[in-house]
Amino acid sequence: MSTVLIIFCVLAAITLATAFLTIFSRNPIHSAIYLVICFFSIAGHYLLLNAQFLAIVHVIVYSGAIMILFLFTIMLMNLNEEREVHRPRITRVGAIVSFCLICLVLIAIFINSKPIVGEYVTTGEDYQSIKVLGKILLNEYMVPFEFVSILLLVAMIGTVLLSKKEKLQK
Amino acid sequence: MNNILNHIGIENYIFLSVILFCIGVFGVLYRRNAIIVFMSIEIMLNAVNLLFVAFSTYHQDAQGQVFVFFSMAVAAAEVAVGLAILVSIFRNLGSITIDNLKNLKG
Amino acid sequence: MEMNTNIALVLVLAPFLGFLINVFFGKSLGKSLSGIIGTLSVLVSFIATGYFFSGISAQPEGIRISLFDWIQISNFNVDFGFQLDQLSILWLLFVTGIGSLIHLYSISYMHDDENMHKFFAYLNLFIFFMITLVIGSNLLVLFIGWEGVGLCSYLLIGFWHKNQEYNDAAKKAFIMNRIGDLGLLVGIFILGNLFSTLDYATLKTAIAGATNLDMYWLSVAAFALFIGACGKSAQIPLYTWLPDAMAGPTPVSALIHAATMVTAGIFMITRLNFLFDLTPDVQSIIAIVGAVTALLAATIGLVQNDIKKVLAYSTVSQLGLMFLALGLGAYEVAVFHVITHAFFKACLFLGSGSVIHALHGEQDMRNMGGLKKAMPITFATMLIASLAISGVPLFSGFFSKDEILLVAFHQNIPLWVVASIASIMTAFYMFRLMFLTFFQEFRGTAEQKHHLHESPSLITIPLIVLAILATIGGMISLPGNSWLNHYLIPILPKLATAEHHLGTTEFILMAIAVVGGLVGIGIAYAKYIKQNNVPTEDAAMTGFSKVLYNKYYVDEFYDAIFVKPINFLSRFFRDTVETGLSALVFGFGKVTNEISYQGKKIQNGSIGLYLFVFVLGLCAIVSYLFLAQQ
Amino acid sequence: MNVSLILIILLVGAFATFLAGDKLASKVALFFGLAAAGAAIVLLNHYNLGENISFINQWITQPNISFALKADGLSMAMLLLTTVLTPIIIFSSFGNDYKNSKSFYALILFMSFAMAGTFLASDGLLYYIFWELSLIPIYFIALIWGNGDAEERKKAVVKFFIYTLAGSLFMLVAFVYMYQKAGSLLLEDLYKLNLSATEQLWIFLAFFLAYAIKIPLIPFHTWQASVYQKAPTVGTMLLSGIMLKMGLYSVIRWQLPLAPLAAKEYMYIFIGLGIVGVIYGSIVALKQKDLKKLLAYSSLAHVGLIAAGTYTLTLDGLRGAVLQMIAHGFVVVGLFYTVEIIFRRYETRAIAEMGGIRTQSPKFTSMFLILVLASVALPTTFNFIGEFTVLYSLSQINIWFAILGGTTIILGAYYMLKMFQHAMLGETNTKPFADVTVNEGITLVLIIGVLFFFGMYPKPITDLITPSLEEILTQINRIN
Repeated sequence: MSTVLIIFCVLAAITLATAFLTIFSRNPIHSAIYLVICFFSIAGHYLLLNAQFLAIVHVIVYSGAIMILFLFTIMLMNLNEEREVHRPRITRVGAIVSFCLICLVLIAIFINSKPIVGEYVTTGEDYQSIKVLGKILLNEYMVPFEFVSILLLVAMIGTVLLSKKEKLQK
Repeated sequence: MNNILNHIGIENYIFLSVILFCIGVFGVLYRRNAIIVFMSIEIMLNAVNLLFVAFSTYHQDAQGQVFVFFSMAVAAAEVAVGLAILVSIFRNLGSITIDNLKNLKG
Repeated sequence: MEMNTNIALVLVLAPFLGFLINVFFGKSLGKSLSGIIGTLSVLVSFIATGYFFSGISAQPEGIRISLFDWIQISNFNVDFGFQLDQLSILWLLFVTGIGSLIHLYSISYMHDDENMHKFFAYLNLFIFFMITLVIGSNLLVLFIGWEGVGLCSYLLIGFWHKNQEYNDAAKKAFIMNRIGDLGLLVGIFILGNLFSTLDYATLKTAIAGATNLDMYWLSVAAFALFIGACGKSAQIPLYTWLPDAMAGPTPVSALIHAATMVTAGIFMITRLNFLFDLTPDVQSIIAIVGAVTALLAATIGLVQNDIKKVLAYSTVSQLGLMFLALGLGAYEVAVFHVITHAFFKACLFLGSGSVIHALHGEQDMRNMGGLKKAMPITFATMLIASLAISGVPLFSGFFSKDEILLVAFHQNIPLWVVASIASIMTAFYMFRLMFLTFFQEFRGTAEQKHHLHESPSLITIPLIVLAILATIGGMISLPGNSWLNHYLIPILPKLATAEHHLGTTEFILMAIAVVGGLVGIGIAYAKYIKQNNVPTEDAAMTGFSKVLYNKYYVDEFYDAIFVKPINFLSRFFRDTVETGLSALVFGFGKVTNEISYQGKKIQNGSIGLYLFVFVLGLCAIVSYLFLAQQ
Repeated sequence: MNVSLILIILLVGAFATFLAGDKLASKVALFFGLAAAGAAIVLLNHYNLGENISFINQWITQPNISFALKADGLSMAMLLLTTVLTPIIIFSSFGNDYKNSKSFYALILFMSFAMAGTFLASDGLLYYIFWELSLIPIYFIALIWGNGDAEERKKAVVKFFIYTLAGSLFMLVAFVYMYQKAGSLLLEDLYKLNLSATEQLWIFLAFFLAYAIKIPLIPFHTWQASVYQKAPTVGTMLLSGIMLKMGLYSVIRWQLPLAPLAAKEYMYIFIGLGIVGVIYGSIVALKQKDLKKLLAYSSLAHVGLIAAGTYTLTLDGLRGAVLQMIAHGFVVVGLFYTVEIIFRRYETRAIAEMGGIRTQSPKFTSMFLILVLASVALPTTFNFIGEFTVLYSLSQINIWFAILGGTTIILGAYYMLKMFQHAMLGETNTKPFADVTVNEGITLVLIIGVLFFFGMYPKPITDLITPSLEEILTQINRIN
């Protein structure tokens, strides 16, 4: 068992555990905190896979931007565990059943397809440095890239519009 | 340079992201709090992203990472808009329990 | 040949032209002029017929004129053509001849009517269609005329269209005729299917040349054609329209419902004698129907009080005799009787018209009487015609009726008995009519009495001419030396051998018929002159005479078994079936509505449920795509 | 020069009418209607000279759909019926004022366009598109300009719309199935299909549902009477004069040649259905109180007979059916027009409220009577030719069919004359009835002229349609 594998296992354990905790925490603040940890561990996976740029972006976007947004919203609404309503049993059973089902199906598919994983290829090419990614993004994916920026712009405008207080109509 | 997957194996990544994805699904179904539901969706998105990156390494190709990049942008936009909607719902209804959002029922 | 075509076209189209002129310009032409045009146009046809008649002896095979292709059927074409042979020329002669006389008569008779031009237009149109019927070279051209005369009959019966009862009578006539028309059509279809032609000449050769004829279908065709003839010639069971048709102006009754149109059935059967000769079963049906009709109509005629109704039933009865002759295969005798009947019945109708004219529309004989002095010419002519129809020797009716009885006696004694009884009754009711109308005292109002007058010469001249014809008309077929029979040989080849000579039996039969006629007259004399009886009021009638007076309740019977059920069915369909079907269609809509109403309850707004179902669906699709392949 | 010209004229006409504004709309519409009729006659001339006036062009490559307009004698005859009747119908509306008349007349031309397209199309999908397209204008015409209570009208019109649409869907299914098999929807490609008897039966039934509703055959006729009654007279004329013939035409063009085995196997059932329609329609017509409804049921009876003729699968049956279609088209338009003329004066369609018109208006009565007589197929009118030929073909199958179908000449005379008697004859009504105007006179005389001319000389039409009918018959008989 190589060091890398050990690191992977640890990271995976953290990821799964925090993901579970995110869902099971009664307090939304706690959930958010667990989710941040989960995102960090996923960033760790990225680093493990040598995707440094993505890892950085991931931390910045998810842990930095998105989670802050979540936290702010939670605090804005002043949510805490008391506000969580009672869940009927049928909902829980349904959730568990579908969790098991989808897990089973996906894993079954994977096993069923019997992938033959041979020697992993190493081309030696530099394919994940910021330089290369930048080239690809601005050459092949130029148009989508610009669209993404438009999307973000639209989302921004939409957000502003939505969260503005509506004037009381007469 | 050595391929990291030689040490870990792609199947581990697949199992990891499947379970992560399922946890997301479970969260969506289990919780009634819209914010937690949102977080579960983020978990699902990340599960997919993780797989993208793993296969990017597997194929030694940058395209997978580019997709993750786009997916992140979309997730950011989605969260921004979604939370804005939640805020305005909260403002109108005083709660964000999804059971209350039944205006569209038949 | 070209000449013949042109003259034939003139013959056909002259009345049509008269019709067009009267329709479009009749009102501005004025009454007299439109009447004159109407009459002249028929006269032109008569003259044209005369031309053909003079030439026919030189051309015994007749003249055939084909104008153009009319209807194309898969196995044959029907052309629009004429056939001028002995039979059609004979018919044309009396159609146009009597037609001219009646037109002349109508100029005066209808002079007070504001729509006189229309009357003449319709009369002209009738003559046009009648000529078409007679002159056509195939069954479909005949059918044009056949339906056309029905239409004109409809128009003329309902001429006074403000009276809905008259309109009812017109409608009844048209519809009953159409029942017969369907029969005729069916006959045409079968003949077309069997022989691939509707042309008389071709049909004749086809039937003569055929080796193995399908006798069953041939009989069916003959029977269907006979039903057609029943409708047009007012035979049982389709005779009830004819008495009602008396609603029309009297010249119409004379022309259409006595002399010409009602003989169309006889014309058609005579025309197709080669077909009917092959189907003895149908022939016996024709004979029986004819005899029964003759008797039945005569009994009804015994008690009618409306002068025109009496004549109408008399017409039905006489037509029955003609059908009897047809059924017995004696076509030439039927034709002979058609001609003499046309003379004396037209005369009778016109005479009754003259009486009605003098009495300003009074038709009930109970309100007549004693008109002999006021209207001598009318009286004299009607008397002659009555003598003729009663079979008094030397008048035309004697010869023709006697021949029918003779034929019946030779072939079938019971039918002879029936026919003889019918003709005795004929003598009785005709003289009942004469005595009630012209003898004794006048029973009408003083106002009517004051205005009594002989009709103007335009009315009396046709009467006199017809009376003369009714007297001497028998000359054309004297027993033993018949011009008519010789004339018709090209059409009726069987006759050449069937000329019977006069023997003792014949003379005895003749005597019986004459005595019978005289007995009938005598009874009428005893009852209405000696005892001075006047028929009772309608309400006072009892017993069998009431049944007779009400025409055996046949109209009521038809009403109960045909008209009422159809009307009931119509209301039932309209109110129940239509509503039901409509509800069925709406039912589909309602079911859809109900399903969607129930279905929308699934959309309960619970996102949890939606997601759960979504996951299930996703699993199902994914497992189908990836797991179900092996 | 090819047949697409007519479609272009009608379509352009529809737009031009809409743009012309309310005042000019009727005249512009009439102009384009006449132009289309003229073009149709010129094209007929070209066709008779043996020129190819069909128009076939690839339209969609995937799936393989062509814009195929094929003109043979049958199509030309139906096209002439459409293009000649359209201006007559437009002209007949000149005495009425319609609000928003530009849309009204534009819709009429558009409908004419769609119907002409249906008669010409020889590609399944194109045909289907035209077929459905013709439904839209009549829906609006009946809904917006109709008469009577708005709620009830809406109910009747929506029922009609959904009913016919639902029926047609099965036809679409049949087309899709055949496309799967043939890879093309061109008629000649579909002819080459070798379908088994079961397949043919299903295709036949799918077509049958569409056509039985459109024609309509009993018991699919319930939309007819109420829509005829509610629609404006122009709409009723379009429906009964031309649109019904779409169904009958399609039976001959599509249903019979594509599923001949089924047609032969179940011939008696369908002939029987037609004849039941004849008798049923005639009997129901007897007791109708509304003039338009009466004519609707008389239409049901007549088309029943035509349908019975088509299902005989004989040359006579098909030919008689086509002749009768054209004749019925003219006569029914004329009859509905007379109803409209009465309505303009009396403001009613109830027979009980009429009467005595003959005294006041002899000209109108004469023309009405001629139309009534044509409708009951008096010889020398065009209807007689058609009815005779159809009945003859029925007699070839079984004489009882001819006798039962022939009851139409008795029952038809009964209800038509009864109606005529109560509407036109009798004592003078107190209400004044002005005699026909020049416009009304021209329209009626035109129709009557056509009926008499072809009644005496049907040869031009017979010669026109016979070759194409023979061709269809060989298609029907290709499998035995």
